[in-house]
Amino acid sequence: GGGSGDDGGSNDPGLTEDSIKIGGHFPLTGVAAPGYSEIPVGHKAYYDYVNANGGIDGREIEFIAKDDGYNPAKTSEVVNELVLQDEVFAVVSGLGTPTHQAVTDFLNSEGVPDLFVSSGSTLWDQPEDLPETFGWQPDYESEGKIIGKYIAENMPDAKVGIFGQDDELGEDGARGLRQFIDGQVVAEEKYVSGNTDIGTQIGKLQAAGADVVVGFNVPSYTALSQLTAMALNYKPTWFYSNVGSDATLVGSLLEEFSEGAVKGTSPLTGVYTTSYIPTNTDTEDPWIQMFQKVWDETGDGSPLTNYKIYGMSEAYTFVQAAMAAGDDLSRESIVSVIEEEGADFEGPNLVPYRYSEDRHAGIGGMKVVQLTDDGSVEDKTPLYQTDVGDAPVEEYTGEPSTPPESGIPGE
Amino acid sequence: MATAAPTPPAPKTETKPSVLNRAWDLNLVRNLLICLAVLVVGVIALESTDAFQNTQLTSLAYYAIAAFGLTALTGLNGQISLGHGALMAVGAYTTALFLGAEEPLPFPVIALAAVVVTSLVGVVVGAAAARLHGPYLAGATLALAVALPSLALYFKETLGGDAGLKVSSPQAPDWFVSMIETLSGNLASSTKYVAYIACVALVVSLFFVLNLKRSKVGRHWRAVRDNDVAAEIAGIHLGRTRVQAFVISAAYAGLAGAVMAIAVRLAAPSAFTIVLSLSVLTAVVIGGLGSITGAVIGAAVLVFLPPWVTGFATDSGLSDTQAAEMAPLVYGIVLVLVMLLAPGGLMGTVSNAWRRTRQRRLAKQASSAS
Amino acid sequence: MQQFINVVLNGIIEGAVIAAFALALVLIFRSTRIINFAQGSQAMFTTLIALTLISNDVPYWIAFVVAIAAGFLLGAILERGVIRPLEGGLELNIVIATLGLYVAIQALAAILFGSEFRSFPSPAGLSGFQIGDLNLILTPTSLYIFGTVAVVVIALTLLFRKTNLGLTMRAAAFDGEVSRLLGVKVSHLLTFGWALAGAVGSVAGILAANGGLVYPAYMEVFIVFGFIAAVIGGLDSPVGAVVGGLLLGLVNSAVSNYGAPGLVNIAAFVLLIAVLLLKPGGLFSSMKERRV
Amino acid sequence: MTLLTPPEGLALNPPHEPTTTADPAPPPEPAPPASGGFGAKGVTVRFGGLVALDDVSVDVAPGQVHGVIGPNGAGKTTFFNVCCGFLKPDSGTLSWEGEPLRRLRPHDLAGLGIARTLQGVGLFPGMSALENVMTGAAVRSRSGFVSAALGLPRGQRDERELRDRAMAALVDLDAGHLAPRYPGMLPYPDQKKVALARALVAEPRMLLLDEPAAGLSESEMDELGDLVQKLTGRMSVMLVEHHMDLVMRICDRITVLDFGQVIAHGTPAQVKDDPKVIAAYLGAEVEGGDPAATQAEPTDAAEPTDSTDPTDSSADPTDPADPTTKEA
Amino acid sequence: MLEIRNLTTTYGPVKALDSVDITVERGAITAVLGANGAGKTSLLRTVSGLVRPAAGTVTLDGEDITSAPVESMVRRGMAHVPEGRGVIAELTVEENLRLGMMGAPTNGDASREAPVRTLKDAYGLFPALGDRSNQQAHTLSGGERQMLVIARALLAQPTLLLLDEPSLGLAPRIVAQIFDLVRGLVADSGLTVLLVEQNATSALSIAHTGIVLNLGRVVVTESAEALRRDETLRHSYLGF
Ligand SMILES: Nc1ncnc2c1ncn2[C@@H]1O[C@H](COP(=O)(O)OP(=O)(O)OP(=O)(O)O)[C@@H](O)[C@H]1O
Ligand SMILES: Nc1ncnc2c1ncn2[C@@H]1O[C@H](COP(=O)(O)OP(=O)(O)OP(=O)(O)O)[C@@H](O)[C@H]1O
Ligand SMILES: CC(C)C[C@H](N)C(=O)O
Ligand SMILES: [Mg+2]
Ligand SMILES: [Mg+2]
Repeated sequence: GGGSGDDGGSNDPGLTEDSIKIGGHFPLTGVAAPGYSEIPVGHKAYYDYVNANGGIDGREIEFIAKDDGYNPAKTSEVVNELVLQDEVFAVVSGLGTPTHQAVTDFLNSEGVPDLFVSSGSTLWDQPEDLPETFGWQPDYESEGKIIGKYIAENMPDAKVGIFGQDDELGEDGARGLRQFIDGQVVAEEKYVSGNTDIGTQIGKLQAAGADVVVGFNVPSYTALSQLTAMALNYKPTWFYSNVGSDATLVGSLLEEFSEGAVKGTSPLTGVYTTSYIPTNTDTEDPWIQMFQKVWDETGDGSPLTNYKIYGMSEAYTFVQAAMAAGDDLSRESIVSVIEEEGADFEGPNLVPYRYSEDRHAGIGGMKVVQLTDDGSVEDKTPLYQTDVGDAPVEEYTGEPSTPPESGIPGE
Repeated sequence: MATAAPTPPAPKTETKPSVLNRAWDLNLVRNLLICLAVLVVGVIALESTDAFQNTQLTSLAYYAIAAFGLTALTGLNGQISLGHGALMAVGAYTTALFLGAEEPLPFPVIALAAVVVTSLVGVVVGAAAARLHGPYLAGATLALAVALPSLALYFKETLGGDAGLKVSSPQAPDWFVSMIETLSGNLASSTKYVAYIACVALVVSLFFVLNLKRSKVGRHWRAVRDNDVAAEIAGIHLGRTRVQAFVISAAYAGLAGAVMAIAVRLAAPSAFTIVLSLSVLTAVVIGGLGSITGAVIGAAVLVFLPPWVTGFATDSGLSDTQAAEMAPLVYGIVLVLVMLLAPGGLMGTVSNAWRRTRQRRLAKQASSAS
Repeated sequence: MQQFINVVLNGIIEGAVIAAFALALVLIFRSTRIINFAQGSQAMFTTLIALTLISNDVPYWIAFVVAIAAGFLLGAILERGVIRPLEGGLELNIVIATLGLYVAIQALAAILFGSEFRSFPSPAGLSGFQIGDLNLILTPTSLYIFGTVAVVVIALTLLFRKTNLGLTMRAAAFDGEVSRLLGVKVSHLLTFGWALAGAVGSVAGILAANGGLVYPAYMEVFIVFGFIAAVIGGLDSPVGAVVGGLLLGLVNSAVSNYGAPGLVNIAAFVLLIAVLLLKPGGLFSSMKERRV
Repeated sequence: MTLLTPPEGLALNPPHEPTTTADPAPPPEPAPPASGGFGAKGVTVRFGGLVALDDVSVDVAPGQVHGVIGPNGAGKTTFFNVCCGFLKPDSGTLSWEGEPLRRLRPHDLAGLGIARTLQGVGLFPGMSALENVMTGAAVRSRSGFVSAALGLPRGQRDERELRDRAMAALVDLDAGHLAPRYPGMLPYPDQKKVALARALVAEPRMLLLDEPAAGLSESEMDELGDLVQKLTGRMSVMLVEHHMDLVMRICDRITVLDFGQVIAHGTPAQVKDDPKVIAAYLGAEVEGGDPAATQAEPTDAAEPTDSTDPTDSSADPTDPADPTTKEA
Repeated sequence: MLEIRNLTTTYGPVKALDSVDITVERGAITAVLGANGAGKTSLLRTVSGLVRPAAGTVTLDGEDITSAPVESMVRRGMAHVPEGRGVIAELTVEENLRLGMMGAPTNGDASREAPVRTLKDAYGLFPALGDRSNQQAHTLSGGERQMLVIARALLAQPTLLLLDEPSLGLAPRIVAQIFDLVRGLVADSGLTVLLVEQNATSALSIAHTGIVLNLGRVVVTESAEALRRDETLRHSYLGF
């Protein structure tokens, strides 16, 4: 790689006068592939759109999605490949906590920007140790706090059960939640990813008399928990964290179950969740309209799912950062641009990023929403802004951003 | 173990005066020469390839080390293991814990610790395994493959749960940097340092497995494999021999896990799924069961085939997802084809053909002599 | 009380599906003395065929029958195309070949059917029964699953115990050459054994999918648990497979309820080792070896 | 089939573990049965309801060839299995060289100086004939795991000695040329030779042979007989065999089992004429006579009736037409 | 009834049979003798189709069966008792016998007169088996296995019986009994027998024709009587 340098560009790998090469690692095969494998598809579609419209200052984006099968050893291999062989300019959107954790040291020691990790772990926010690494989505703890605040305020008498994945998703979420409603929690149950038998967990929540259940789980376990609850005639009010609540996905899953039990009506009606970027049910949202337009132009004709939207949103953020770095785009400059200007990036994110020189944390808040019969979502709270630890949960009052006409940031 | 592990590539050890002394020789000298040759090839390979290829060679090394262990267990002793990935996990977690200490011990000591700890686990598992055979052993080891890594979920505090333990891989010391500098003028990154560690570990492993294979120990393993009753009558303690083979192969898995930990920089349960266990086994078989060279070839197939297929598929215009699925598709088909076309594995087929012609010649000699 | 009953019910239902899959493994083991690691992939593949039909408005039962037929056919094809040429070689080679098939079929399914989650309908209800204020986790679907497994086990047991076909299948598996000398069409029977196992595997695949999610890797957990159950049961005995499956299901359910869900895999391992140390051939193995 | 004197390599080695016996070179002259030799007392084995051995006692004196015969299913192999530790008798005791053998396990045999061949051949198919034989001398090599792993000179020296010893054992049986070959491609009699060499290489003081003549031609059987008789200079032999001509020729004493019980015991001549033995086991002579007619008349069967008397050992073992006996 | 013409069988470079010509007469016992490795087993295996010949033909009752599948042989009335106790070890004694019975002709074939038709007949013949009918075959002693294999073959009600070393491992009394039985079957029910034996003396005592194989070639074809009497032949080929 290496640009010619006379136009202010750098000699950084992956960068030429007319191209910029980036890549990420995703579970494209195996158990974790369903859903997540669509995230890079969203990235690609958006980059193709940008390329078709002149690229980033004339540079075409080449995005390489490598399969790691959600296996950290594989992640390490493919990221080696990305950095040392493909010589990418930056790693963008590397997915998963255990997987990505295997490569942060390497990326940082090689000085490769490690942007917008697709995981809500708080691990990515360590500017001292990992100066190249940036998170993107809100962390699970903040999400737990916002859900907790909502329950504390609106369901003060509810007995709350927690249904969590046995990892950071479940733990951080529960920690946030308990900051507000520790006293209301009557049971906390964990499931182990891969074990599809969750009868005992749901049974225990039922036995404990929980009438509100907050799930920090992945989408397949949303479906499983619904089915298991149905088998037990257990009908609490459900909260699912954003990760597990892809309404289209889960809804379409459940819809196929026959016997009228679920057919026709959306089984998730009345379920609460959170939202930090607009989803494909918000057809009125200008961002969704823009992404739909992008998808229509460069997509493969399949429906626009929320995973694709997630990928496109990250891609948008990357393009935005690269554009902001402008003429002297380099590994160094993109990192400092995010640190300096990231908090002001206007994008599909409903609440601003928390980027700064000493914070590498992504979106700083969300709102609580409820799914309605007609498949749309209804806001239950204003947008809240918060952070890990004892940061307060406060209403975010900033203006909602509108996408640029062209669909390309900074134009 | 300790003699060779910590050293820089020190090719001078075998030029003792006794080399020419015809006696104690043959095996030892030959094996030392082979190891030296492999070391030299390794250094040349590492210095003439780019950084990425260095990392691939590192992976090759840890797969090959694990495959050596399985060669001893399955190839020589006839015990099947579908659970070696779990033993590698033991090595990797041990390494991670030791390297995570305030002032970590030098890596060779840690690697040795990983070997010892894994061997101890091997004693326990091997003692149970020694009573089982064939599919029952396969079942037990498969269960081990899923059970052991999930301990990490249970002991979340010490073992880091699903997210695993981060491993800070050893930094290249100054002498290493200057040595590489003088050797090839290349820059010694920590990636390169890890690759050298892997290379040395491979050579050390090779040395022991070569010695064992051709020794009384190896012969007894094979005897138990071929006919346990006859072996027993010959005075071989079946249980002890089986446990011994299991422990040795566990030790290898432990070392492989240690190297893998510093190469991957993480010890997490999702890195040690049954897929890993099965991969090592397939490496051993497609390379040629019982053959050391075969184990290396099998490991190479494991490392180089999938990215090559993916690259090829991407270049021919498939989407990332499809290209990603092409790798397992082709890998699976290759496994089936190798078994169909070269049932002795890649090396086994070559050496079988050789052995067959040799035996035929001997048979002919015998019949013409009468 | 409710909890205890549900732990048991849950274990039995989970165990029934494991048992169904273990049955398929046992069938192959009986007919060719090997463990078919591709069984899960085969079952997944035929289940996805059924789902494709169902989502094109083919009735469930027709799709069910088609899946079984496809499983039967796929089993036969694999036996003829891959396993047959490997017969007589190292046992491990066949194991590796089935591992290869397992990987390849799963990848092929992902390419052909996509790798996203899809839900698989159940012909029976998904809400549990209620007795007074006891909420049983037992649903019409679980009864349907349990009934199907029972029918399959009884049919297979009758086949092997009472019919000449069953006897010749076993003979062919144990000693092909002698069987052929006795006029047994060994080659047909081995193929039939695989085909039958493929069909039973397809049933297991659909039962596992019923009212749940399917994707190319959804049978993976059953490969391990099914195998463990089959080994616990003695590998050779259909009844053993069922007992092994139910035992494993119950232990899993009990451990995740009274212990921790993270201990399930470890419990399975401990159970297996305990059984094998007491009876190295599994609970229902008939072979007591005479070595000399 | 020539000399069976120990080759030099063997003589140089201290023959066996000092713990097992005070006397490293067993005296060739027959000693009184009970004191030295091998003894089984009151051995009983049941399989479920079936009594496979019922209070069986056998004494094998040093330097003797002791035959165990009996109808099929009489319990001969079962008895061997007890003697080798493959089966734990329900009651009864074993003794060896004056010491009781308690909790005998098969792998202890070689160390005790007892070797056994298997019914069939039981070679290791994945090893050359030489390696097969080397394995038989496992207990002789003292170097351990560490020297093997490190390739230490001591281990290598031991290996070389073992190799020489194994080669000598093969050469002893006229089978030196088989050394590099693999069992699978050897003719049956050659396989048997390798198996025998494997049993002999550890210099046992007792050899257990289970149907050694099965599958051998008559001339090969004669050869085997000669060999066994020569071995008695160095060890005692206990064998199970259905070839009466061979048994009668080479055995010093014979124990006859039927339905797990000793029905006769004594010298070949005594046993041969015992009506119980004739009725239960020998039946009529097959050769020449009319079996159906003679079967009811056991007395006839005792005497060979025509010139093809199988016990006549005058058959020419170097018959030019027999390819299998003509190597070297 | 069985014509073997120019039969050649090879295993790689080893020629186990070399242009063998044998005619087996109906209702007679033909004994095939020879040293170890002479090719006797290979002959039987080639006839029953377990091994495919490199050249030559096998004709049964005028029909060329050289490349007929092994499993069709039972239907053609052929039963092969393989060398080395070919019991199916994992099945019980009775199941082994039932397998034999399955090979029996279902519609009464007039040409076959079978004295052993039922399990009871088999147990009558070998009482040792009757006592063990529900035992798995691998628990049997060596000789009991041999009995089982022979009984199983007879239950198929063959017209042509191929016996590969039936006396192997059997007590002399049982050997006599079996040879007597074979002779009786031949005499009474017109069974044809191709008998391979190491134990030449016994074999010749009941055979009609004796054939000596050496290194895969037929070196002698004589009446059993003549072979028994001809000392030179015996000495040079049979070693006694
Ligand atoms: N594991 C077992 N279970 C049940 N019965 C057994 C077992 N092992 C042996 N037997 C029976 O014990 C009896 C003695 O068997 P054994 O093998 O000792 O006979 P043998 O004298 O060696 O006969 P042969 O001369 O035929 O080899 C036989 O009737 C056999 O069926
Ligand atoms: N499967 C095989 N592969 C290679 N060679 C074989 C095979 N089977 C037999 N042979 C060889 O063919 C020749 C004839 O063997 P065969 O078994 O027919 O002899 P046999 O007369 O039955 O001998 P025996 O008396 O030992 O049973 C021998 O040289 C033998 O080594
Ligand atoms: C939204 C997802 C892509 C994040 C993912 N669940 C993870 O944290 O691993
Ligand atoms: Mg016996
Ligand atoms: Mg033969």
